[in-house]
Amino acid sequence: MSPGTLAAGGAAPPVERQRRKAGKGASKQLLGILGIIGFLGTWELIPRLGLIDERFLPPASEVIAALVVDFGLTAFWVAVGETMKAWFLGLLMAVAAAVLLGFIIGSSDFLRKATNSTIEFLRPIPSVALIPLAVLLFGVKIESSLLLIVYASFWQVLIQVLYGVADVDMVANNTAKTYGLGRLARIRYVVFPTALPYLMTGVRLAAAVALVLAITAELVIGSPGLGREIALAQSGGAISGMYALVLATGLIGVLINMLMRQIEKRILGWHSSIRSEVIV
Amino acid sequence: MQPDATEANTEATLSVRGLKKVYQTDGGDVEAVRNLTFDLRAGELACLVGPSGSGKTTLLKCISGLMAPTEGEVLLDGKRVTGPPKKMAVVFQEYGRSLFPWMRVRDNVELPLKNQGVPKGERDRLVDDALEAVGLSHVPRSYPWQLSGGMQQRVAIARAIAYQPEVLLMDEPFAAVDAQTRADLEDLIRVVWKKLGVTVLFVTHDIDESVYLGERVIILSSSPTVIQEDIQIDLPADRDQLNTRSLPRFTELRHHVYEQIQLAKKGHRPAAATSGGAGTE
Amino acid sequence: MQPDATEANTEATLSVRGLKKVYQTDGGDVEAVRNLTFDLRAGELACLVGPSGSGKTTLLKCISGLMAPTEGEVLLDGKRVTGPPKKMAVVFQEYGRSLFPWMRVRDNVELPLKNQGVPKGERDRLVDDALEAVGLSHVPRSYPWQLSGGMQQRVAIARAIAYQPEVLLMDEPFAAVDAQTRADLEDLIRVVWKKLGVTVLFVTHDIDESVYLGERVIILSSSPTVIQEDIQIDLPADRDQLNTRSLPRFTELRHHVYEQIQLAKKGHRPAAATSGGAGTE
Amino acid sequence: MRTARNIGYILGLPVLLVLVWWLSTLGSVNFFVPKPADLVETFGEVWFGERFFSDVLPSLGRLVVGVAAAILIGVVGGVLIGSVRWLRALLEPTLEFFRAIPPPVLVPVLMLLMGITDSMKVMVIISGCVWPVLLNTIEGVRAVDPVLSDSAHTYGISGWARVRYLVLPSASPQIMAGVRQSLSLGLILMVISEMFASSSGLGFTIVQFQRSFAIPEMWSGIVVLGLLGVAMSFIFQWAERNILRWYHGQKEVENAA
Amino acid sequence: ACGSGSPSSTGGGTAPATGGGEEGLTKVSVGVIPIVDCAPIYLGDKQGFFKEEGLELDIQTATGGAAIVPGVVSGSFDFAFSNLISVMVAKDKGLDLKFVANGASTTGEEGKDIGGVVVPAGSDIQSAKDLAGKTVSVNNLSNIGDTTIKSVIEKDGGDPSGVKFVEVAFPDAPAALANKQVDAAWILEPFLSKAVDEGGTVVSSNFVEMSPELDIAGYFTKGDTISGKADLTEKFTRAMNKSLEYAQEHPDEVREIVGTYTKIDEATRAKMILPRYRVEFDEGAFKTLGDAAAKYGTLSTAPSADDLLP
Ligand SMILES: Nc1ncnc2c1ncn2[C@@H]1O[C@H](COP(=O)(O)OP(=O)(O)OP(=O)(O)O)[C@@H](O)[C@H]1O
Ligand SMILES: Nc1ncnc2c1ncn2[C@@H]1O[C@H](COP(=O)(O)OP(=O)(O)OP(=O)(O)O)[C@@H](O)[C@H]1O
Ligand SMILES: O=[N+]([O-])[O-]
Ligand SMILES: [Mg+2]
Ligand SMILES: [Mg+2]
Repeated sequence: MSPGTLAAGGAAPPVERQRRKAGKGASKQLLGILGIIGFLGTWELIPRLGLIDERFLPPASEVIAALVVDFGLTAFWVAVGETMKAWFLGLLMAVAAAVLLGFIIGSSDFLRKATNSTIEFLRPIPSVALIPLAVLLFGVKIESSLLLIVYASFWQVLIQVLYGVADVDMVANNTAKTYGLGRLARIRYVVFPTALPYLMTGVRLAAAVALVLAITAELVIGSPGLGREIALAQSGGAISGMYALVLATGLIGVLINMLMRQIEKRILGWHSSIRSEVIV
Repeated sequence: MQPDATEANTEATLSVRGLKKVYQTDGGDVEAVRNLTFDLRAGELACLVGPSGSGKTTLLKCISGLMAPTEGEVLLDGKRVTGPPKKMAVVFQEYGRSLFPWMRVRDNVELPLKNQGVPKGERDRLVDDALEAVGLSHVPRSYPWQLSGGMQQRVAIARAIAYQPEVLLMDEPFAAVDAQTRADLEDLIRVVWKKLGVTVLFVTHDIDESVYLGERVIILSSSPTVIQEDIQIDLPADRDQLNTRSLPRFTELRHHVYEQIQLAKKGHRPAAATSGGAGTE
Repeated sequence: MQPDATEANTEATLSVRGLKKVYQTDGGDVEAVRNLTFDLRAGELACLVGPSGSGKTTLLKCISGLMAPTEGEVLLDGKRVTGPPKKMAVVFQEYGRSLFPWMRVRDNVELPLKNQGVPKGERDRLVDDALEAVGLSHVPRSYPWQLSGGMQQRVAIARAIAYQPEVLLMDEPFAAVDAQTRADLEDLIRVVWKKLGVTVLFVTHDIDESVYLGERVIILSSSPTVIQEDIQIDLPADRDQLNTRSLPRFTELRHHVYEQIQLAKKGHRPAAATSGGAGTE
Repeated sequence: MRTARNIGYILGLPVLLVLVWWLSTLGSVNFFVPKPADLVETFGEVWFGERFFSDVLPSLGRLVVGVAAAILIGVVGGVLIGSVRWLRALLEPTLEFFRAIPPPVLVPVLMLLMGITDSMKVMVIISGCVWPVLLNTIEGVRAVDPVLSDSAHTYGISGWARVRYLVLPSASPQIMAGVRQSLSLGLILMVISEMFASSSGLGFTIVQFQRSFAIPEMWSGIVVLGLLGVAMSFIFQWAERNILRWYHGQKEVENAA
Repeated sequence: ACGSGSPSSTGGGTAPATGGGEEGLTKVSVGVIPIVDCAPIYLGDKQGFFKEEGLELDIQTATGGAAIVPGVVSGSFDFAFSNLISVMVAKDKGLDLKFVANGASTTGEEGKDIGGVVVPAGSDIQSAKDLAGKTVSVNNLSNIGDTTIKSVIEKDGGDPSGVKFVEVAFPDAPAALANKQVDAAWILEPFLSKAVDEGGTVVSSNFVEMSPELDIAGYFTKGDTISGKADLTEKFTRAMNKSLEYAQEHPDEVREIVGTYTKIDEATRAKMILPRYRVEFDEGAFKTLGDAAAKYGTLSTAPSADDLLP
């Protein structure tokens, strides 16, 4: 492990690092692409070697071809747009609500204790069990998807925020207290930055959950979007078309994560999980 | 001593009365501080010395309202301290953790002022002066973790000075800086103290420093802690590193403090304290 | 000096050659160390002094292989250091953060030995001795965060001593302890050094301490750092706190070091270093 | 006294909410929103009896296996990915890809691979629960205090010992946050895994109630899920308090004010 | 186009409603499932039958059955398409629902119906009664699939209580069958034709065997709509009936329009068996179905045709 450890967490000579700096981002992306190629290769081989019948799992190349065809269709982009709209609005509402409640609950011992049992009760209730309620309230429109998305991703963020708020360094907090920073100012200057890494992880988790739920809601309820397209492809027996849409879903997931990483790097430059990439 | 104490109380800015602190741990109770009583007059500069683990940090945390004493109380301007009082600045022993890693040096120093609503112009002046005074005007845009230990400690000091507190508590604030810087900072503290008339309680391990700096030196016994001795430092008010330290009286006082700490470390306890704390023995 | 250096190299345990360290920050490059070259013989005890921010911690991190130098190299027993070498112990300046908060004091001290596969019986003896030596045998079951600053620092020292390293690097290890404990620990280091024949590089801000402790004192200039001076301490090998410190030679050396640091702080740089580092200017 | 207060904390808000619910259903007759009394009655009828053994217990079994496996995979994978930079770069996009695939879409594929079996359902649970543990572990591992990491490094603590004594404990608060998330996610996925290609189980039963408009029964099933969630969470919080004793101790002591 | 002047056309003098201005139209939202059975409403919309009645159709697709009934109850849909059993169940549970038009019915031809139980080549299952003790997949449990299959098994002399039903969606059923995860699969078109092409054998045309006149699905609404918007309901029923007749007479147009709202490819569409579209419900078959559902426990009591059918 020793050489590996060195390369990973140890002393990469800065000279090299400097040289690598330009190449680093590129080589990182290269590795990521390599990983994806490996995955696609495996997928291609499984049906080709007859491990699974091609009728049920078409080879990657066929699915990619179907996806390329999709790329040329406006209907596809309309569906993507619907899904992304539901995703974004749902995530936004969930994060806003969770951050607000998380900081309020997290910074009061009383509220934290008093809400614990209720939170734990509500959290594991599957969004899908709320489908009748959603449809009852909103029909098969985007609002139904939103209800399910917000409900599912809200808890992801809330829990992370609660943990983050609990992780505040008391020396830092006490320092702030003695300098007369009030509760709000401390939240702004101490609690928020401490909870930020947790929050970002929560948002990243929630972003994925929101996408999953957007697709699921469209799939099960039939509100417009990629999920409904998947259901249509499935019930129409268009297997390659279905996998192509699933592939598209996964790609959106990857893009969303890349975006989140970028945002994270922007606002968490001081945090040791990010810093360690630069210094150690 | 009784009448003296009550009289002192009326003009005292800071009163510590019968302070006791017991920590509860899974290995049983730890009596860190047994019984501390003393007063600081407004504008007094007192140094606190005592063996490692004698409860200096504990005492400072109680005074700054960050920790509730097990028994006894702390009064500030006659009012009982229950939370961090306004216009008090504390420089913590754990300087590395008391700076916000997500803010640059300048922002760290500026934050308390900003929070108080000090107007931008004055804020800038105060921050610049403070950074200048601790010799850090060249790194305002660095993050704390990009600084050396001594520099971090000086940022914490700059933050306290810029804040212009009425009471200043410092817990071994010069532990990580070199001898020359230390001397400069000692003089800085005296200048600030004189200029602002601030009440200072200064924890140090350096006996010379306590004598050079303080108007008064409070010596703590080893844990469970009582006051070993409380000495008035009758050196001239104008001090300078070369002359003051070579005064015969300086050497005398220095020796006295040294001996008392030696005694404290050996477990010797002052008669008064022993009788005072007799009930708890 | 050239022949001297190569000759020294053969018997040197630790060689620092042309070491340069530049930190990259978003505010531009910071040249912390410009050019350092020196050797430590096996079993030598050297103290390193220099202004705050002069790169002492940086140097120690390079020597311990935790950080790669920008230029130059560190050799240990003739081999280039690329990662933390075996049998080297480091006491970090940020003692509070170098202890494992999830382990009790005893486990913290024991861990490196356990990791090395030292048998239980011997391990227990080493740990007990080390804790005893730093005056902490009464708190083995406490967690580090239940200790005072000075006590935490002593745990870190105990861990280093119990480890019985061949090379010991210490970064202001006594910054947080009181004067008396400090004196005791100084003597402890000399005893350990003599007994184990360990090579010690000791960073301190206390000039007296550097002269009292070291066989040699290396003075760094202010940043970007070169060696200001390298002094042999010709005091008797057997030292004691009272007598050694009152020797006239002690006072002389002390003065000399003091002056050099004063010069360093004022930005004066030795002629040799300036010419030596001319290429980089 | 102390237990009384704890019970107050646990029951206070729920009682309040039930009261609000009761008041708001006093007059109305919404087919989809049952009255509290009806729900309580239905609850007893539906869940105390044979169904407990035929539907609830098997589901719980799969849930426990799935969550346990997810935690194991998440922690081991997280430590590896978090500490080996090239591995992280290699796998991150692919993992993100899988994370974005909705479990209902995965079910048919897993069915192909594993058949309509319990292990297929367990796989569905794993495929969803693993992410919070994995991501949190990766972040926790990356955030190890550099001074602490240096200390371990210089004392030659590397390889497994480094993981055992440094990486895992230091990341454990964050790992625990992930575990907590995955517990409730596990319940959700248990339901999803039984929504397709199934004929028994707690999730199946609830969906069946939903489809057959047995609305009070459906809500009673949702209540069962909630109660299971609370029970799991309390067990978890108890375990966490023991595993993270040092962490909470440290916080509490610093928080003594 | 040859049947455009069908007998049931009641358009009379108001036929060219298209020119009458879009504003005058009443909006009506209908929840449907994107399957072949719903082709008539799309076709009727295209032919302008609804506009002739002054209705502007808003067809909303809900992918599964889950959203349909709540959608009607909440008023999101004025009318919706559902299979008979689902509506019977909802009615049984106390929801006031009623059919307003027929939807799709069995072809009545054994072996050439829109649904059937398929076994893989070489299976020892010969007829319905052999299904006893086997694992059979249906799309939804306690619904029209298992109810009809059970009743068919019993008719055939087998024991329906021994069948183990599992849920597998129609698209996934051929794979489950091929991988021997189920012994038999109940499959609807277009997957049924595919499964047969791939070597499967239909051992039971369960709808036909239950009753050659069985109606499978219809359009329904809630009681409030029928009483409160009688006019609207009548208009919808009229237009719907017209559409059903039109669809029955123009199978090629059905095959074509299915391509617009599903992803079934052209070759499959050309080959698949279409359901029968007709206006009248068969009350006898309805009763048979309802009784069976009550008997096997899907319903608490057998439904009455008067309450449910138009
Ligand atoms: N959180 C705690 N839990 C238990 N014991 C504690 C805790 N904090 C401090 N103590 C104990 O209280 C005593 C006094 O500690 P304190 O930190 O006040 O000492 P100090 O005088 O500041 O020492 P130093 O000069 O080393 O910083 C010590 O024995 C210490 O072990
Ligand atoms: N991570 C970093 N990023 C950027 N600059 C750094 C970093 N670490 C140290 N420096 C800079 O390098 C110089 C030397 O720092 P170092 O910590 O080695 O000093 P030091 O001699 O140990 O000081 P002290 O006695 O105060 O501990 C300082 O100017 C500091 O600001
Ligand atoms: O909440 N979910 O149904 O995934
Ligand atoms: Mg202290
Ligand atoms: Mg340093």
